[in-house]
Formats: sequence, C-alpha cells, structure tokens
Amino acid sequence: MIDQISKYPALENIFSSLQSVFKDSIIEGRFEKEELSVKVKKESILLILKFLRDEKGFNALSDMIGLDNSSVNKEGQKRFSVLYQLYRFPGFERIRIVIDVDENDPVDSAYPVYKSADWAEREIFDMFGINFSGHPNLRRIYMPDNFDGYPLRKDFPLEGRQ
Amino acid sequence: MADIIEKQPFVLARLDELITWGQKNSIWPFGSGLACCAIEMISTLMARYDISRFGMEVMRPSPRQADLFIVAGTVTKKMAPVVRRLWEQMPDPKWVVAMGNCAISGGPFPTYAVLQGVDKILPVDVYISGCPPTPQGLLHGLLMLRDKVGREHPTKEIFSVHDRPNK
Amino acid sequence: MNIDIDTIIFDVLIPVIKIIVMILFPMIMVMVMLWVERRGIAFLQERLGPNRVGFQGILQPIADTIKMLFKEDIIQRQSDKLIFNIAPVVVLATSLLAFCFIPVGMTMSIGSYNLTFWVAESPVGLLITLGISSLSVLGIVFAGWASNSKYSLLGGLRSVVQLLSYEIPIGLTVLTVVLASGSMNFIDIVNKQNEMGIWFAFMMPVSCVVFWIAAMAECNRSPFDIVEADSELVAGFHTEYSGIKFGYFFMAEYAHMVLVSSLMVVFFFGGGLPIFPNVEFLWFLHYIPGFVWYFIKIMFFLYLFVWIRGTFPRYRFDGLIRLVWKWLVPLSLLNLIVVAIIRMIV
Amino acid sequence: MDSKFLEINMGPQHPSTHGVLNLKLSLDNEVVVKVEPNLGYLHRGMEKLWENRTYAQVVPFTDRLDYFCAISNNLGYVLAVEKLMGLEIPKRAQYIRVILTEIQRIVNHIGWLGFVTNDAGAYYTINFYTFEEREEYLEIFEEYVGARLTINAIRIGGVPFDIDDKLISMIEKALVETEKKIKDIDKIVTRNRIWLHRTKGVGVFSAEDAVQFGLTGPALRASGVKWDIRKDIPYSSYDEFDFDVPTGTAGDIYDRYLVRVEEIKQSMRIIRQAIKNLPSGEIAAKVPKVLKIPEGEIFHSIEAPKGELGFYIKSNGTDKPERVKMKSPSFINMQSLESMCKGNMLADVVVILGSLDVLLGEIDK
Repeated sequence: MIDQISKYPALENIFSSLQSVFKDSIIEGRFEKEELSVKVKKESILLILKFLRDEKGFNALSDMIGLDNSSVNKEGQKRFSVLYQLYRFPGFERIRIVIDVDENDPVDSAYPVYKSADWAEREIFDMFGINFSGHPNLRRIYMPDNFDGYPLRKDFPLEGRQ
Repeated sequence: MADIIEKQPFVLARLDELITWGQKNSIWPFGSGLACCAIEMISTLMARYDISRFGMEVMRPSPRQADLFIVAGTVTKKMAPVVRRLWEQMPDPKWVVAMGNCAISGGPFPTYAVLQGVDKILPVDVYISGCPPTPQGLLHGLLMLRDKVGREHPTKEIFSVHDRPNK
Repeated sequence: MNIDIDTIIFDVLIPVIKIIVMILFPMIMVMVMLWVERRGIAFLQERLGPNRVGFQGILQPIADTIKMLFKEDIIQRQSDKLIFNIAPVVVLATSLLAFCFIPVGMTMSIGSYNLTFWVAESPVGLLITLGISSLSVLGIVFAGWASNSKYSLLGGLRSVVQLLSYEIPIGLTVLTVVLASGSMNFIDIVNKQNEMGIWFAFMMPVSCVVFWIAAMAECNRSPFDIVEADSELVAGFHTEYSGIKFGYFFMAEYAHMVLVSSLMVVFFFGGGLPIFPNVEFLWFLHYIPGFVWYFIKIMFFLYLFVWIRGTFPRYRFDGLIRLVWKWLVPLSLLNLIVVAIIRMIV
Repeated sequence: MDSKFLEINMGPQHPSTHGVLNLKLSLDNEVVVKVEPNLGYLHRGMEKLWENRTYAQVVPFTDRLDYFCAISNNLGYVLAVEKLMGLEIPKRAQYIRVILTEIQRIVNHIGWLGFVTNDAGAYYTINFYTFEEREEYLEIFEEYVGARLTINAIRIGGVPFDIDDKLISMIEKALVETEKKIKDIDKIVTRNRIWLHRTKGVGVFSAEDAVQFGLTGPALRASGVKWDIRKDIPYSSYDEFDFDVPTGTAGDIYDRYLVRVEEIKQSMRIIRQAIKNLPSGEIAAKVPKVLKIPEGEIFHSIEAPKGELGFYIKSNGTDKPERVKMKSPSFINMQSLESMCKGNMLADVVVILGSLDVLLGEIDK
C-alpha cells in the first residue's frame, strides 16, 4: 500500500497518526510521486480536515479538485471524487485528501475549516453539480445562473447543448 | 432631396471630405479589453508602437464617448450580452474591429462557453487575425479602418431618411 | 444727440470686437491646450503624440471637434432631459464668462487712444470672477445628477465636497492679494505690482503656492481629478455624455485651466508686466507688448498642469480633504495674518 | 440589501478591473461595505477542452491562462506532465527554462508596476516607462521563438530552441536597462507623498489571514510569510541558484510594491547566474511523438509571478488527460479581495485589486 514512504518520515508520521485517530474513516493511503494521497470516508471529512489543521499544522488549503469518474470501470466506484490539496509551512509537506461522492449526495462544506474553500467549492458545484451542505453562498461561479447542465461532467458535450 | 444626394453635388462631397477627415483622424477607441489581445492592444498604445500618432490614443473608458470598439479577445457567452450592450451604448458613427482569432471565430476555443465569432452579435468593420495579433498587425488594421472611414459618405446618412438605422 | 464716428468706434465697435476676441481667446487657447496636452504628455512619456494632421499634428484639435460635432447625441430616456442638456452649457459658459474681467495685457497707447486689453473693468472684478468660476461646479453637479448613473452621481457629489473645501484656501489667499494691492480690481492689482516693482509671487510665495494647489483642485485636474477619476468612476460626471456635449465638458475643463492660469498670472506674476518691471537696464523688455508677456506666462502654467498630470498619482478623496483642512486652510490663515501685520507696519 | 447603501456594479467593462470582472460594491458614502466579485465573463471552458486534447496540445492553451506571463504557465503544466511521466530533463534545458521564466517574472512585475500606478491615477506615465522596458524583453522572446505574448516556449521534455550568444547579449543589455529603469521609477514613485498616502495601510492583510485564505505569491510574502516554492520545494534546478526571498511586514499595498520591486532585482540575479553557469548538452529529452502516460495522478506547483501555480493531472493511459485542473494564484488572491476592501474607500478598491495582481484569464480559465 505504501512504498518508499520511509524517505519522507514527515508524511509517514502524518499518515500513521491519521490512521490511529480515524481508524474507520481511512479507506486507503497511497504514496505516489512524492505525494501522500489519503482516501477517506465522506462523512468524516470535516473532522479530518480540522484534525489536520489544528493538530498537524496544515494551515492552508491549496486547492479543491473535482473529478468525474464515470469513465472508470471499477467495482463500487462512486460517480464523483473531491480532492483536497493541503499543504503546511514551514516544513512544506503536501497531502491530498480524497473523498468519493455519489450524484445528488451533499458533502460537508470545508468553509468552516479553511476559508479558501469558499470559491473552490462553488467552482466544483458549478462544474460538477456536487452540493456542499453548510456552504454560506453556494451559487454558480463561472456559468450564468440559468445555465443548464454541469460542464465538466463527462456526459456534457464540449460544444455545449444548444 | 434624395435625388440631389444620389448625385452627390460638389458641396456635399466636399462636406463629406471634411467630416470624414475629422472622423478618421480622431478615432477614439473604447478602452475595453477582454482577454489576451487586450495586452497587445495596450502595447500598441504604448511608446514603442504609439498609436497616438494617428490621434487614437484617447482611450475613453465610457462607451458614450468612443468611436471604435476594439473587440480584443475572447467573447464568452456570458460576456456577449454585455459586449452587445456596450456597442449599443456607443453613439453613431461607430466602428468595430475584431482583434484576434477568438473575436473572429472563437479561435482555439470551440467550447460550450465561447461565442464563435463576435460578428454574430456586432457588425465588424475590420478583422485582424493572429493569436494575439502583434501590435504591428493591429496598427495595420487600424490604418485600414482609417481608410475605410475616409471613404464613407456621412452626409448621405444625415440627409436621407431611408437608410437610417433604427433609432 | 449727435453721434460722431469716434463714439461709434470707441464705444461700440471696439468693445464688441473685444468681447468677440475675449470669447474666442479661451476657445483658441482650448484648442492650443488640447494639442499641448497631448503632445506634452507624449513628450513626458517617451513617445510622439499626434503628429499626422497638419504640421506636427497641430490640426488634431480641429479634427476632434469636427468628429464630435457629427457624433450622435445620446440622451438617456431616464435622464432629466432639461438639466442634462443645460449642464454642459453651464460649465462652459461660466468658464468663458469669467474671462471678461481678466486683463490680458497692459494698456497700449495708439495715438491718443488707450487700447485696453480687457472687456470690462469693475472695482469688484475679482469677486465676480471667483464667484462665476465656482458656479461651474453647479454644472458638474447637474450633470452628475441628471445622468441617472451612479458613477456620475458619485462624481457630482465629490465635486461639491471638493469645491466646498477648496474655495476656502482660494478665498484666503486671494484676500492676501487684496490686502497687498488694496483693491479688488484686476487692473489695480497688476498696477500695484508695477508700482512696487516686484511680482506678488516673490512677495508672498506662500499665497502663490497655496493658490496654485487649490486652483488645481478647482479645475479638477490631476492629482485632484477625483471628480472624473478614470480608474474609479469610469469617466465621472460626464460618463453618460456623448458627442459635442461631452466636447463642451472637455473644452470647459481646458477653459477653466486657462482661467486659473490667468488668475495666477494676474495675482502673482504681474499680468502683462515684464519680468522686474522697474529695473532700469531691462528697459528693452517693455518693448515686448503686454499680451505677449501674459501669453508666455499662462503657457508656462498651462504646461505645468500637463507636467503635474504626467507625474503624480491621484489623491484619494479623504487625502484631498485632509490636505485642505490640515494644511492649506491653517497655512493660508496664518499667511493672511502675517501679510496683514506686515501691511499694517509698512 | 439595505437601501441606505449605494450599490454599484463595477464591470464587466470598467477601466481598472483588469479584464472582464464584475464587482458588486455596496457603498456607504465612499466607504465600501460589501464587495461581491462576480466571475466567469472569461470562462472559456479550458479544463473541458483539455480533456479533449492530447498532452502536447494542451501546452499552447496554458499560454492563454495567464496571458501576461505565459512561460510560467507553460512551465507549470509541462513540469507536472514530466513528473507524471518520470522524465529526466537535461540540465541545459532546465537552465534555459529558468532564464525564460525569470525573464517572464520581470516582465510581469514590471508590467504590474505600470498598471498599479495607473490604478492609483498616475495617468499612464509609469505604465509607458514600464511597457517600454517590457518591450525589450518581448524582443528577446521574439528572437527566441518568434512570438511576443503567448509564446509557448517550453515543450514537454525540454525547450524548443537553444539560446545563442546573440540572445545572451540581448538579455544582458535588457537587464542593464531594467536596472536603470527601476532606479528611475524608484525616484518617481517610492517616496512620493501621494503614492504613500494611497498605499500605506491600505488593503492590509495579516499573515494569519493570508495563510487562512490560502494567499500565495508576492501578496503573501508582503504579509511577512516567507514561502517561495522556488526556495522551499525547488523545481527545475532552482536549488542551484543563490537568491533571496524578499518579505514585507505590514502586508499593505506599499509592501507588495516593495516586494515586487525586490523580486525583479532577485530575478536579475538568477538570470545572471544562469547565464554564467549555463551547462552544455542537450536541450530536450527524448519524448515519444504520441505521448501516452500510464495511469496516475499528480499535483505539481511552481512559483509563478502571481503566486503558487499548480496543475493537477490525472491520466488514464490514453494520449489525452482524464482531467487537468489548474490551481491559479489569481483565483485565490481574488477571493481575499472582499476582506481586504471592507472599510476602505471606493478609490482603494481598484488599487487593492491591482496590487493583488489578478488576471481574469487565469481566474476564469
């Protein structure tokens, strides 16, 4: 599951403490290209983010990324993923938290933990139609409010629907 | 009256010349930049290329005082109504230059969000290709526009009732 | 009543010519200024500026005017049409009207007739001129309100505040001039400087500087151009004006600049007087006519406007007010007291 | 909305919104109560488009993201792809990339100087000076790849052209010119009373706030946080260069200005070192014509002139990416606009917006 992580003791340390605190919530941890990517259960995302911020010092949410997995043929794969790209300084470690989301399945908003999640979540909502419960102002950010469809879903044509 | 205008008597022809001389030497662009081309438009304004030689450096921030709309960049579908409205706010006579491939045809963005060519919403006088066009390219286009303005017959529009656009 | 040819010439013809000249003069200066501004600022910015129409682009202002004359005049449906139409006229007319008391040169004797270079002379010319010129703000407020645009409205509001604060230092510094010359008549002010043999600028440098700063603000020129601040208010009070009405504002701004420069010259730089009017060995300077001196002097100040515009960033609204109330008003008050005391002693 | 506030729509067409941005402002007299940025007027659907283009075809599109510093965007994307492939880049190519991106940083910062003074109402003069300087560098780009603005000068695997003596002499000449220009601008701007009044204590952002909002780049460093990816997570041989990371203390516009001016000087240092120590060798690694990248994902970020520029790439084994997500610095910086503007005056909004150095191409994608 985790190979050559011993080269980066800081990341290993984070992962093991995550595993010990959130035993049931951690689904998978992956170390790839100098990055730690941890897949967690959707329900506990807010707690994990809070833990990482307060206990582990991950003081900034760099980016949130939405993924449409509809082209991935894997058993039990949910439709969408939301990725949280965190980093902390000084120390400069990056960690990626991944959650899987079904369609019409709201995710807890990370806004109370990281303020920079505000627009990032709006963007994911705009592009994928993933709902974030608890977000103060969840509106479309790029497309006009009356736009039909979610552009970055795989079933949305590039030229758009006329 | 219409008869006289068709023949373009001497006085009106001279008046035409005078008016178009004024108009072509004082084309004030509307200071509106949409995307990448805006930077090259600003470069054209700047010292190296110096559009001001032709009396064009007065970038008016308000459409009411501008003569020329340089559509500099990608017009998205969200922006298109705004662009159209800005053009409508400009007083006649007004000209439009489509600068760059995006404004001409959507350029490299055949996507759901981009208007495929600004000529779908505005009457374009001069097209300048390039992604983005160099300042030399823009200058060339603007000089072409100058010539075009110089060939117009403003008195016809003033005196004839028929060809007038709806007011 | 017998009407002889002299009366017609001296009491009717010459005043009429004077009036026409004095209306044309600011207009021509506006044209010149348009060119000076564009070429001058281009010179500051390492470029050429308009140089294609006429010699060195000298016809550029004419081309601009022709273009503006033949431009569509848009009046918004929601605007207050009467006031919207009046506003540019008010601004331009007040700027031009204020010129009637300005002595554009010294008295010139042609035979037995003394040719004067002003339209009218009044013992309270100074008061009237200042009053009229500050009325132009009314036009700006009209424009801001009638346009039915929020940017214009903000521009108009700013203009009022600006006027209310800058009129005070202007008034106080002009009082020092009145104290020094003992008259509110422009001609007397100039003559007094001739008598004393020194321009008031060297006598009262503080007044001179304060007046210049306040006058710049009164003209809405950079760095005090918060009324039309491009980068904040689009085009300020004239955002909604098009065609020749916008041209009026454009012209009025320059006419106001010419007026302010004229006041500056008359108050502090001896109007049509040559430099050091009483120094004996500079007698040949008196052979240069007064209006030439006057012209040279106002051109200097007009270029100073351009120069300052090309150099400074814009003041923020509160900074401008602070500048007036914290610096200019106390300074000009102090200056007034000092001048008054000196005047009492001397 | 309470009717006692004046609501103003700034943009999408406004002289100082730096593109097509709409700000809904609520004003109490002149004081800003609420700022609501409204984005998307330049949303071109880039990310969707990239899913339908091959890896190499994406590179020119990255030019059009942050069009004021195209090379940095190229580098950000290309590095992410290379890291995903596990490609080793020749040293010479890395150095050339450093030279190009640092030139781009100078171009960006010097252009910014002009724009921000313009926002403060300096009637274009500084803008003219800086753009004249910028043209010097654009000439270098023109000499190098033949384009000026969207130059696409970095390819997957290396760089397309080598740099020769002529180019190096051009660069050195331009650097000397810039040094002079910076001194000139320093004279006009740095201690100008009005400039100080407009910038000192305006748009203040504390270090905690900045981190909490995820601010990056010069705006973050001006708040006193020493976080420069070039130094801390070095890429493209940045660890071999000797340079300082300037930081501010107050976190206001003035500090952002000072930080950027200092960064121009540091960039010049880096370029000089790179030219001096330019290694010989290949300028590009071997890359197959049809690029197929095995399944995997990567997030790689670089220090672009505007801040942390990251690219997330997920590959699915074909020649087209499954998903490319760009983390643009302007997007995050823009987000903090509201909290910076609150309580300031209308005139400050444009200067704060300018000081954050945002570009709509990058925000809207």
